[in-house]
Amino acid sequence: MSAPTAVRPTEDELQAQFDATIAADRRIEPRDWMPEKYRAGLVRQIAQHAHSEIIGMQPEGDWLLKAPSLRRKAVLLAKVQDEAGHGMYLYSAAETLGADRADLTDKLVNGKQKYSSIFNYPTLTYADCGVIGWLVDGAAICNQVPLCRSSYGPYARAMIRVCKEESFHQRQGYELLMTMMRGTPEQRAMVQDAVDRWWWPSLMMFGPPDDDSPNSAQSMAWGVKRHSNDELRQRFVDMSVPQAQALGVTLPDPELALDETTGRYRFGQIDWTEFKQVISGNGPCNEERITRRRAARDDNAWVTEAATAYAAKHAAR
Amino acid sequence: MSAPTAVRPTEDELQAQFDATIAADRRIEPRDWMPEKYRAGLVRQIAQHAHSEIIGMQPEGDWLLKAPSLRRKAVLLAKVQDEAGHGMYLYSAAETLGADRADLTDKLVNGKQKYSSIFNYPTLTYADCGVIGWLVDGAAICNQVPLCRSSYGPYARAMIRVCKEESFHQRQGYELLMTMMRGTPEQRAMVQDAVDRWWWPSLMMFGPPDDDSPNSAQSMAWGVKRHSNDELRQRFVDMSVPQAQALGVTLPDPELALDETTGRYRFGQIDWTEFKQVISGNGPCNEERITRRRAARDDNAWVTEAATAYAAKHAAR
Amino acid sequence: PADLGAYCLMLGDDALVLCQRLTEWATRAPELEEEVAIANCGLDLLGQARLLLARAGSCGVLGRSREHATDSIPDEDALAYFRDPDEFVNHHLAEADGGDFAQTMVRLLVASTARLALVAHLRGSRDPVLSAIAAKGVPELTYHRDHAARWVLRLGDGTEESHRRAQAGVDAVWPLTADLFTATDVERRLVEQGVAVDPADTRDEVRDVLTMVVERATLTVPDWPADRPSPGRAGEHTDELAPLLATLQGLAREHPAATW
Amino acid sequence: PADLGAYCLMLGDDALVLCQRLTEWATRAPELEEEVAIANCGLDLLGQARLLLARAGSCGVLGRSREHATDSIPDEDALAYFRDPDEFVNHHLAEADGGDFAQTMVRLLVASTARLALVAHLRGSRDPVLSAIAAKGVPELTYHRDHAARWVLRLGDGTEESHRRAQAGVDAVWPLTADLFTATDVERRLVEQGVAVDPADTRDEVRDVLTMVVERATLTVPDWPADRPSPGRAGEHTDELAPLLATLQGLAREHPAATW
Repeated sequence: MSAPTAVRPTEDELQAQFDATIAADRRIEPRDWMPEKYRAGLVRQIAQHAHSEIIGMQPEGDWLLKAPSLRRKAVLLAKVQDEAGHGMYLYSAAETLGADRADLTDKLVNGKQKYSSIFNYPTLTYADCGVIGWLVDGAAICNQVPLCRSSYGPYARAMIRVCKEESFHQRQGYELLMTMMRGTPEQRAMVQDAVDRWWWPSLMMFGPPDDDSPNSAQSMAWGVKRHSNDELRQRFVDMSVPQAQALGVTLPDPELALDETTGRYRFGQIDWTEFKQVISGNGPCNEERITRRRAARDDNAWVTEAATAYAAKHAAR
Repeated sequence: MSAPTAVRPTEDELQAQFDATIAADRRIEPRDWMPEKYRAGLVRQIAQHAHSEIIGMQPEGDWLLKAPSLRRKAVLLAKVQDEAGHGMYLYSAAETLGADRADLTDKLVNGKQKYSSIFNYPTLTYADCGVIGWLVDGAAICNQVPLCRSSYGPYARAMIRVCKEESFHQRQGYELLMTMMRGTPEQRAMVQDAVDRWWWPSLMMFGPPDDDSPNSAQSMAWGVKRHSNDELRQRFVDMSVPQAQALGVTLPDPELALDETTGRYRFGQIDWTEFKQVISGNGPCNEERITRRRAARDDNAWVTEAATAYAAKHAAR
Repeated sequence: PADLGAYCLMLGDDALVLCQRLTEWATRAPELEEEVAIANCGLDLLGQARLLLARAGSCGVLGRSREHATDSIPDEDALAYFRDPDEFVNHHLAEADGGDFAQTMVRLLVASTARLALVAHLRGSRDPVLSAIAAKGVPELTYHRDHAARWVLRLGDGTEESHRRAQAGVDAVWPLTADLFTATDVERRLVEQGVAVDPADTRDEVRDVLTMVVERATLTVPDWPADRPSPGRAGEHTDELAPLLATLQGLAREHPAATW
Repeated sequence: PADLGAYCLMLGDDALVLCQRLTEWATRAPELEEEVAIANCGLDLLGQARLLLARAGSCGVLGRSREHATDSIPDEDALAYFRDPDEFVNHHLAEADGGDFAQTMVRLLVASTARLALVAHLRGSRDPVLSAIAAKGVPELTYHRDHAARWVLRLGDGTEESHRRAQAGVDAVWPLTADLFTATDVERRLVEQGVAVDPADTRDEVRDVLTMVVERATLTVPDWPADRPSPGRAGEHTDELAPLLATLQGLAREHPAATW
């Protein structure tokens, strides 16, 4: 018996198969053929997301040592730990596409890859930890829930776990704010101040308006992205206004009002100039965030080298 | 000089003036002429609203003696007090239309006038106090905010004050639930159970669906009512879902889902048979609520008589 | 500080227990206006009770309550919800069943007149917290007394039935004044230090006010009972306290680990 | 119960202070995996500290903390946030500055080995709460010790630089073991009652484990220091504790009436 002739499919056939998978809303898995641009786009998106988790540990991490009760300290420590975990899953998902984690980290600390610009704002009081949970994690969830249906399997699966944990964090943040609102006048003022500072940056987390978002169309066609920036932003506003009311805080937008015809909330104009400034590295804390991460890599390089050397010796024996 | 001839306007002229006031979205005041049906409809609506405040003191009043902390006891006592106050303003507003408070009370205790059917459900655990604040007061606010622009001046002004206080109650109810959700497993279970029992009745508070609501059209034309039942109900659902998420409870409706096109929430079918049963006096607590109120009137009739007799004596002296 | 704590507990328990009795009327008073007024009095008394119990707790006077209450429960609630009847030190005047509306108003008149006389003097206490609590209480209690007095006037001088009921109320409440004017050892020690007020010093003033109101209400002032040491202050209570506390404390005790 | 409370405070303070030191690494460890592991150890220690401080509070051991903390603050927080350095009773081993990653891991190895030995015996304590806390702690501390031991092995037997740093870490931490094995009077009384464990009884076991790990890591075991009574247990601390507590306590003390 002769071995069956291996029929090697042509590039066109592979492309057709890929298109059919996407069209049927089925998932692409690591062993499947995929267009180079799809792969590159995904690596960029997943890496950016992973970087955001890692950099996102810092604004709250600053408060780990200063949390005002042991219970809040435990909650915050568990949250920061979850974020490190999210970073790990996401880098793993990127590695299934052939990326290398050390290389991605280099790109982060050299400013070659971006992370969510929201983390370039400072955390001034403990209320910021609550508002980051409520608004920033809330916006992240609005962005990420559709990614649980991403066309790329490992990414979609990572996102399911991430979203579940994020929504737990969101509730804890909101609960902190609720507790503070029930506390002293100073605590209430801290909450309002934090909401005033984080509201607009949270709206910016959904990215530029649809008419100025160049990569969106291709991402939506490939089933990597599922909703337009503006639609997700609107959804976030619709969700946050009732939560703000229940909390008893004012959102810093005089134009915010229920549109009686559509039942959705109109809101004011976002300052896209600020957004572009922060995204292009001129936010209040960009330098600090990257420096901390670079230091973690560089100051501990000897540890990584030691671990590698040890592994090599003991594999050799 | 002879006195100026008083020109007495005809009924048609008065009607035209009334219509013009309504059309211009200005307010009708007690001294203004108004159509008899407008007056009667308003008296019915305001009385029903006043009765609801008074009967509404009972479901929570049951817990006044049993509140589980002194702070919650103070909050609840202040709330029940506010409700009595609301009843007072609203009866006063009805009196500006020529109604008599004792007569309205008689109609209530004889079952001739209705009150919100929501108060015919029992309060089984302390979580019910929180859920009444969150959902029942929340629904009341959705219903009442548009009434602050009612065409009848005294009613509109009463509603402004009522709404402000109600929204304070809503926040306190929500805050109680938040605190309970952070407590023991039993407390969390109580909250979920109360939400399960009150969600559907809250949706019924907006009245029958638009295609089955006979009085609505005239009320809307007169500027007494401003939005359709279904629109207000939808608004309430859109507001409550994000609040439920922040709280960490499930709303008991498997069909509840975000409609991705409209950005609003679809929800399941309301059991209008139950609604009609409760409204027509067959709810779990209708008898009990009315009986308590009748007893307050009858058992204390001697007090009222004494007060009248005393006032008469001392006016006469 | 143990004496100060014990004293705060006496004044706090009187307020807490009377608040509970008043609150029974919150949704069944003769008029809406009266429901508002009763809730007002209840809220004032509750506020006084909370400050006084918290002060007692911060003096370390927690009795056996902390054996049942978990750490997350603040002192005011540990004391209110986790003491048994024999640890309550209110006068019998506060715990007595309310009777009808007339008796309720007579009791409120007597209780607020006595408490006002005491609290007015307490504003000069050497203990700054006690003196601040007293200063806050004076206008509140003045309102309670005047509100109750107005009802006693109207009922006494209203109809035949209301007169009869008001007199019955006066006759039922009067004997309870026996307990109000004898200082306990704790009070005597604190009086010496300028911290507490000797209730005996308020007796004449209290009797004068009550006599005047009752007479103006065309009612008969009964004989004043002989003063005696208050059994309530020693933790001895009538059968009426236990059910009142069972209602007050039931839910909180069911869930000792809960926060509300 | 005062002895029991004081003993819980010792064990609780060791956990709380070491947790704070470890947490300094939570967002700057060499690898993401290590940040997760460090947060894990921190959470375990924090959990032990909370149970032990709450137990101390319920034994009435609150020191001067209640003078500053308001009633709404639970005992665990009153003790953690409102004691001054001279009321903390942790060993110097817990409060010492962390140094580099190697020294941090050596300290974690020593602290978790000593604590594990103690806690393993404490499972048999006559005090049921203490024995339950101990039973929960054993698997946690076993993980901490093994995790730290793996790093000491890798660093000792890794590169030349890491070997040098690991040896420096061992040399810096070793003298601190002098405090670990002498019982205080409180401990001695509780040992007699079968409540506490005499730390002297764990010395051989602790030294054996540490010697084995350090030798396998190709490092030199320094001379063991002579045992001495722990100054930390008596409230005497190095200059390193006050700044650590200032960071830990600053926000809470700024808002003593707040609830979080």
